[in-house]
Parts: sequence; structure tokens; C-alpha cells
Amino acid sequence: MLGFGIIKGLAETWRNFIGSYYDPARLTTVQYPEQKLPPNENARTIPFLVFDGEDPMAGLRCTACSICAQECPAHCIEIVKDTTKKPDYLGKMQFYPKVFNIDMGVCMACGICAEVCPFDSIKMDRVFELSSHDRGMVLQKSDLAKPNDYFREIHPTEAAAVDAARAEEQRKAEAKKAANPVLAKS
Amino acid sequence: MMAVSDLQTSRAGDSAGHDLLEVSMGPHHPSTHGVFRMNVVLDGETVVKLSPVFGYLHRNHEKIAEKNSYLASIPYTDRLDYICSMTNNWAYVLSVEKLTGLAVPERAEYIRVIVGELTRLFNHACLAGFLLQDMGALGTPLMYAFREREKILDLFESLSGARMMCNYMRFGGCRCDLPDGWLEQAAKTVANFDSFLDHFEALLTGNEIIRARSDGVGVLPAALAINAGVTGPGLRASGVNYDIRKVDKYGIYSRFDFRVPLGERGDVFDRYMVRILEMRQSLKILEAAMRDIPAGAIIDPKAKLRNLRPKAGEAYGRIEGPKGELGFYLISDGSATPYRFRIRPPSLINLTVLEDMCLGHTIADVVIILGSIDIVLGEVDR
Amino acid sequence: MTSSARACLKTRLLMQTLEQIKDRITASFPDARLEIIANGSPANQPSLLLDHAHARQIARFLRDDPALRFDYASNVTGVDWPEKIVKEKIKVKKIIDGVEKEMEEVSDRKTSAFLESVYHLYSMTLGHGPLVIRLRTVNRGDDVALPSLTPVWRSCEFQEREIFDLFGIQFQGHPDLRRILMWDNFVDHPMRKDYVPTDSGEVAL
Amino acid sequence: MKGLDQIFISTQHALAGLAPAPLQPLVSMVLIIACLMSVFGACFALTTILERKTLGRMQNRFGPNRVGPFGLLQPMADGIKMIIKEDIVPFSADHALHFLAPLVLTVPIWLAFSVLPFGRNMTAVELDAGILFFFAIGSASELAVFMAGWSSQNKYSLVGAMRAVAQMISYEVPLVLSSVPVLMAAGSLSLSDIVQAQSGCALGWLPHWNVFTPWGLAGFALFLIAAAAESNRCPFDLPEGESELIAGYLTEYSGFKYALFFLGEYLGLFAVTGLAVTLFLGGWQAPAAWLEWVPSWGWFAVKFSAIIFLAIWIRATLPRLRMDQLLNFAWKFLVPLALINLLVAVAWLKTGTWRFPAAAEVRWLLGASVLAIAYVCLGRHWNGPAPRPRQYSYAE
Repeated sequence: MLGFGIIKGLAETWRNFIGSYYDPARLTTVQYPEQKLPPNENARTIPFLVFDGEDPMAGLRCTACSICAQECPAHCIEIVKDTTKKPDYLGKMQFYPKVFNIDMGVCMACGICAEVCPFDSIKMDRVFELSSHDRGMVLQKSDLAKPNDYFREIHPTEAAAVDAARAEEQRKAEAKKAANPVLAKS
Repeated sequence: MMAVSDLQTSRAGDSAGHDLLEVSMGPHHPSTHGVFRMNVVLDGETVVKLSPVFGYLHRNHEKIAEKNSYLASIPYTDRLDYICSMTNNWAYVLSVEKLTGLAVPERAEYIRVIVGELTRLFNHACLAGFLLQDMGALGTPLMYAFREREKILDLFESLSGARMMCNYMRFGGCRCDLPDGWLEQAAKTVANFDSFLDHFEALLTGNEIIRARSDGVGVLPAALAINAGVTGPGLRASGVNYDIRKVDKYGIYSRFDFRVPLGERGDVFDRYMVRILEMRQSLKILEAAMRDIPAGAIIDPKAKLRNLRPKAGEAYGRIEGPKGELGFYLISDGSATPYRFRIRPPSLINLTVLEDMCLGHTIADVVIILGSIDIVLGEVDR
Repeated sequence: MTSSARACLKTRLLMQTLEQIKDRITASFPDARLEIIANGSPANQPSLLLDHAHARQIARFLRDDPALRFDYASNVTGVDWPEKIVKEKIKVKKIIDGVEKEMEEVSDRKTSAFLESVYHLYSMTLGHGPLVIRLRTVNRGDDVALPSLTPVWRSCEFQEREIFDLFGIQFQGHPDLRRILMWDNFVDHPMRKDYVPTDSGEVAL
Repeated sequence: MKGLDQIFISTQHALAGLAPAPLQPLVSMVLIIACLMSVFGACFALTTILERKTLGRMQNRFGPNRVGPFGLLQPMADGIKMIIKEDIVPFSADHALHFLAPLVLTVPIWLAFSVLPFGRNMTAVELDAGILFFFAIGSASELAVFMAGWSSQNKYSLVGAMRAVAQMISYEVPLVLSSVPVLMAAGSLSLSDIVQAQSGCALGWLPHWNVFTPWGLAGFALFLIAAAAESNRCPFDLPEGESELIAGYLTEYSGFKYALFFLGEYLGLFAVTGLAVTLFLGGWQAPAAWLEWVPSWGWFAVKFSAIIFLAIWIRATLPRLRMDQLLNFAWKFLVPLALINLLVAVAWLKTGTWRFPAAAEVRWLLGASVLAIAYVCLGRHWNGPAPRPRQYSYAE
């Protein structure tokens, strides 16, 4: 109990005090609004819906299959199917969502919806500055829709894989169509 | 062998004629680590009775899980012990794997060990920080611990997408493979952690005030610790050699060469020291795991994430979480949702002996004893 | 063989099968009614059903017996098994038109309703486990009771309180049986399968 | 350089000279009071921000840096926040005492500054028994703290107040005992005389400051420890002990009253720091003759800041003691060591007549070794048997 440990401890804090003036490892704080950490490619925050082409409502990949709504742990997704079908990128007739709402007050950003979606339609966003002046916590289809270019920008690796797979499927479908013109016509 | 008699729960004795002071510590008290509450009866500053009150954070996770699919419960487990989501995931998927008989590919096992040990590292470091905060050290050790924790959380973010609520493991493997360069980054972090520990110990271990505060405070005898089901570093600080990584050898822990540090007296200082020594052992495991990790698949091809319907039956799986034995008891009735989903929370059960450890000590000791038990209220109240 | 692998082998050898444990208990408690409950999952964790009268004695025996030494009750929990109708196919031999034929007959059988408490026991001294023991109530009414094992294992204290709180099993001999997670004025037991949540939880109208 | 050194005095005289002759003493007093209150008020504001920034740097972060350049206007923002906050008084509190406690704490502490010599000729009131006045004023804060704790009708406040009273009474003893050798050496109770007695140099380079004698060094350390406890600084901040007692006797205070408590606490720290500088570090004296071009109040400020920095540094590093250990430390370590120090000081003063070669060195070594032995013997045992090093075994 002679105080040597205390002196050792004081030396330790002194090292950090002096270090904070020249060593970036001793001053790890980021001055947030002016200075931001480089975005992380895999980071996920809230879900969004990917659309192809120019028109968000026409190009939505979502087919209202409701798998995400079933699997959502917090049950925050509400989907109402449209009554009519529209052709998708392969030319197949699919349903489309009339209503697609996500209650962001309930969403826990787990990413299970994006994981189970078989149409690569729902993906996880990377925005984190989500505070707002109103309580618009229920995001509608129009709020959620974001272009594929945006998806490519935030998750380049994953988007490239998705695009390649979709192009491959499209190519196969076209080849099939070419081989079987009769089937295609009907 | 120890002769264990029936250990009666100790209740407060009389006060020898003094007027007693009854203080309600918590749920909004700075050092109850959340919304924990203790009704403390004091004689002067000495504790003569202490009864814990729980439930302020209760959300009936078990009932929620009974209504959700097996997959949808994984993000909920993140929120149990919200500091160590990776190990919570692991315990849960381990139980589902026992229930379904899924195998885990080699690479996924290695990844699990790596993220699990990283979790243990920052949990223990932060605990030492919180403990010093409870002793009144104004956050300096906590900030140093958080500085290192940030580096590990960055790794978790680039791996799983989230820093704390990782939702990373899946029954039969893991959700996604390691990104490029992740292992190198992790190896760097682990290499730095050793020198961080040296400096951390220079700040804390030899400090006379810490020694005076923690020596002989909150002694937990080994026999009581076993009987009361205390697990984790708290048990090993009392000198009981029981580490589930060694006993059950779940995953691939039998391949790693590490030792289990054991305490001498079972007081607060031992609980702190055992955690420091455990971190050093974890570093050894991490180095070996990062060296040996093979390439390959990361999830069992038979694993079916959606609509999993295990055969009717039950399974209890447990791991050595950073706070103690974290177990999940699952009963399946053959449907897509668990029939019964039970969490064995180490934090709650380690609190059983809180009163025994605190009696006769002062109110300042109650705080550090609670701090040395290492509880997270998300897990205590579920 | 590394020393850890040898130690692992040792624990496996020490761990006896459930039948052996049952025989061991029966030898000490001849009039105890024990039953092995099979477990259909690959986990291979069958359990042992104890009767109320001997439960605490058997628990103490399991804890103190030198070959078993289950000194650590890890997980204690309740399970609610409400009455349900199981369709069973029974093969019946019937004589139809003088010819004996095997017929399948579907019959409805009501399972009995009960609450259950499950204890997962391990041995810290010998390193084996788990031994799963169960206790069942006679029905699932409001004042069903089971013997408390808290006097044997302190670790049951909060967990039995939790079962009392969430399932409504009274544990006889528990030193401090109060609600633990729900507040004191709460009336129902939320983990029962037929629980209907109310707004306040205090008056279930 | 003389002009800069005496700038405050000459300004005071010039300003007072403008007033009619009968009013001159009064005007001059008001000027001094205004000057003291503004300087140490500003010092309080500056210390809060610098403390937070230093703590931040020691904890690998910036500390407050948003309000004004480098965050220097943060105390203004804090002050505005404190003033406009709702002042909550518990329903069952003793309202009169609850209101008076912060005032009773702050007012006497201002008085303590009146006897401190901040520079050459810069003492507000030249008292012959200045140090006695200082200690008498300093002990008034116990009353205020207990008033606060008692009137709040809160259990945490009460426990905090009891701790504070026990702590302050215990630590006053070593505080006074460790300053007694200085009085013996100077032969005066006047603080100006004490500073004067420390002028000059020994051996041509070592200033005659008390801290450079064995008893002075030990006394300085004892004085700093006791002063930290008197002003409730870490590691003796038990009366507040935020991890145990939420905020101790401050628990039920909010708004401006809370700010007043903080003001009182920091002023108490400044006052004892100023006294430590005066008693042990030669007051406003420059360390060497060729450095005398720096004004005397500048030297006081430098020494003063160094001790304040030490207090902040310690606060960033150490956890706090427990109540029983705190009292053990006072009565079983500080008080005996202070008494031994007193004896060493007596021997030192008596042997001042030694005239053989290297007499100074021999005196120094003898005094230091007696104190070192006492330190080791007392230091080992003040908290019961010394903890032995532990062996941790590993299981495979």
C-alpha cells in the first residue's frame, strides 16, 4: 500500500493525455456532423424496396408474396396484394403490392426480410440520420422505393451479384423463349 | 469433496436495537447497470438485508418467441444481453442444431469461435471498466475499454452489418462469409489487444485503492457458488474449475489449447483478475483460430431457414457465455414455431447470491459487488 | 491423446445412462414412482419424471450420491401442456365376414392437461450431465402445487419464483415465493398457453 | 518590470484616488472585493471547462468543444442552463435550511481569499494570524453541507452529509498538523511573513521554498492529500459518491442552488491550493533571481495552476476509497505521519546551527530517511494487514 500502483496509473493516464496531442490512436473520437466515418459496405439500418427503370411504382421488384411479412420478427410489414398481375423482368405474370407499409417505429433493422426475399426486392439501407420533425414512422411504398442504382452504390458487391444473377436468368428465359416460340406466344 | 448441507436462503437478522435505514437503490440509480432495484436495509452504512426486485425490463421474450418462427427469434436473442449479441446467437442456434440435428461446416465453426471470443474480450474489458466506474473512477478505464471495444464492433459491423445487434448466426452455420480483408483486420485488433491489456493492467491491477476496495469484499465460497448455480468468471473466481468450453467442448473448442484461470478467494478482486486472465487466454484461442481457419461452406446445405419444423422433442443447449452459462431450452411440437422457448439467463441466476455476498458490507461495497457479478438487465428481466 | 481428450473420455465414462440412474434411485427409494420420458429430437436428452412425494429426497440423493453428484441445477423452467386432442391410428384386428382383417381405426384421444417443471442437472464436481428431471402437476388449475427443490439447490430460487409468476405453480417449501417479473397486483400467468393479454394486466375482465 | 508586478496595486490606488478622501478606504476595499470575486469567479468557470477538456484528453476524447472557440464558452452555456432550470425543492424538505445551505457554503469561502498573498504586496487583508483565520473560515463548510443533507429529507442526502462531516472533521487534523512546521520555520502566523521567509536561495541555486526540505516535501504531500479530502476531490469524493449515493448531499438540489454548491466546492479547492502554494511553494516568489522579470502574481498563478492540474490528473486516474478506509487513512496514516513530520521539522530547525562540511546534505538525508521509514511502516498497515500478492492457478 505504498502508492507505487497509483503512480503507475498516473503515468498511464499521462501517456494518454500527451498521446492525445499527436497519436490518433489516443484520440479516437470522431467529430460527428463535420467528420464522418467511411461508410461500411455491409452496414444495415432500415429496409427499402428496389425498383428497376425510371418509374418507382412500375419498376418495383416486389411481387407481394408476403414472405418478408411472415418472417419479420416484429411483424412490422403490411402488404396488400393488387388485384391485377403485371409481367416481371422475365415476362412472367406476377402480382404487385397495392400497399406496402413498414412501421419504422417497430422495425428492429435485423435484415431478415432482405435475407428471405426470393425476388431481391427488399434490401437493407445504410442511411442512419433518420431523425425527423414529425412522427411519420409508417413508411409507404413510395417512401421505400429506391432505384437499383442506389442499391449498386451502397452495396456494390452484393448488387453486382444480384445483377449478374438476374441477367443470367433473363438470358435463360429469352433463350427458352427463342427455342420455344409457341410456348412464349401462349 | 465438499459436504454440502442444505443451504438456507439467508434472511436478515435483527439489528441489535439500532434504528435501521431502508433505502431503495434503483431502478433509477446510477450504478445498478440498468433498471435493477435493490431494497437495502442499512444499519449505519452496513447492509443488514438486501432484496433484489426485478422485472422493470420484462417483455416476455419467451412468449414472443412462441409466436414467431425459429428464424425470427434470432434477432430477439441479440437483445437479451445486448452487449454480447454474438454469443446469444450462438447459444440459440446451438440449441436449434441440437433439436434438429443439423451439422455445422468447419469454417462456420471457426468463425463462431472467433466472433464468440472477440465478444468475450470486449465484454470482460467493459466489465472491468464498469466496475471501476462503480468504484468511482470517473470513466477513464471504461473509456479505454470502450476504445478497444469500438475496434471489435467495427469488425462486427463489416461482418454482420450491425455493431451490437448482429443477428449473424444461423442454424447450421452463419449468415454470410467473412468479407475480404476481415481476418487481417481482426488479427491486427487482436495483436493490439494484448498491449492494451498490459496498459489496462498497469492502470488498474496494482492500484492500491482498487486493491483496498476489492480485497475480501463480496467473498463467495465455492460450495455456495456451486449450489446457487453461479456460472462464468464469478464461479471460477471462487476456485471452481467449470468452464463449459472445456466441459461440453461444444463447437470445436477441443482443438484449442487454452487454460482456465481460477481465483483464490472469490472476492471482487479475484472476479476482476480472473476476467483479465481469461481475456489473455481468449487471445490465444483467437490467434490459433485465425491461423487455422479453413476455406469452405459456411452453412449446412440441409439447413432450412424458413419454415423450419423440427421433429417433436426437446433440446437444451448451452454455451459458456461471457457472463456465465447461457442456455436455451427448446421444445418442438413439430410445428414451425417453438412450443416452449426458455432462456437460462446467467445474469439472473448469478444474482441469487447477491444478498449473501453483500451482508455485512457497506453500501459502497454493494455497488461494486453488483458490478463484479456482471449483469445486463436485458437478460435478467427478458 | 491429449490430456483434454482423456479428460473428456473420463467424463463420458462416468456419465451413466438414464436407466442406470433410475435403477440407482429405485434401489434407494423402492416405493418411488419413476418414469422415463422419451425425447424425439436428435438431442438425445430423455428425462426422468419424479413423483411429488419423493421428489425432494430424490433430488437430495442425486446431489449427494458419490457416483452422481448432480450438484448444479442449471436450468429450471415450466412448461404448460393444455388438454389437446390427438388423433391416433390404432391397428385393430377385426373379423369381418369371417375373415380376420387388420384395420386401421382413427380414434380421438384427449391428452391430460398438466403443468410441468423441468430441471436440468449437471455435476460440476464430476463434469457430467445433463440429467433432466420433471415434475408434473395433477391438472392445470389455479392452485396447483409442486414440491420446491430450492432447499436442495439454491439456484432454483429465482427460477421457481419465475415459474410461479409466469405459470402459476405453487412451490411448496420455497422460502420466498413471490412474483418476480410481473408486478405484485398482476392477476394472470402470462406463459400459460391460454393466457389472454389485457390492457392493464391487473383486472382480467 | 516593477510596473507590471505592481500593476494591480497601482491601479487600485489610482482608482481609489479618484474618490473623495473619506471614502477612499471603502472604495479601495470594494475594488479589491470586486477584483477577487471576478478573478476567482472566472477561474471557476475556466477550471470547469479545462477540467472537462483535460479529463477528455486523458480518456481519448476531445471534451466539450462546441460552444465558442475550443469550447471556452461552455461555462457560460452551463451557467445559463443552471439559471433557467426549474428549482425543485422536495415537498417534505425543510425549506428554509434547504435555501440557506448553498449560501452558507459559498459566503465564508470567499472570505478565505482575503488573507492569501497573491503577489508582492497583494494581500487583501494583512492579518497577523492569517492562517488561523483561514482554517477557521474553512471549517464553516461542514455546517452548510450538513444543512443541505439534513434539510433535503432524502436518505442518500443524509448519508452523504454524515460522510461529509466525518470526513471533513477528520481531515482538518492532518491539514493543520502538516502546516504547523511551516509556521515554526517562519515564526509567524501571517501568510505574508511565511512567503517572505521562503525568499532567497540555498547553495546558490535551490530556492528556499519549504518544499525543498524533507519535512516540507512530506508536509506538502500530506497537505495536498488532506486538502483534496477537505474539498471533496477525488479520490475522497465520498460525500457525493455518485456511484453509491447518486449525488450525496446534492441529490435534491437543482438549478442555481446546485451551481452554487459547485462554485463553493471549486472555491474551496482554490483556497486550499492557494494556501498550499503559499506555505510550501514559496508563494509568489520566483524560483530563481534571473526569473524575477515575470510578475510575482504570474508565479503564483503558475504554481496554482500546476496544483489544480495535479488534482484533475488524479481525478482522471483514481477510484474512490470506502468510508472506513478513508477514516483509517486519516487517523492511522496521515495524522501519525504529520506528527512525525513535526518532530523532523523540529530537529531540522534545531540542527540549523551545524557547521561541518556537507552539513546540509547530512541533515537532508537524515530527515528524509526518518520520514521514509515512517512512511513505509505506516503505509503498510493503515488498512489492516497488507494484501499479499495472489497466485492464480490454471486448470487445463
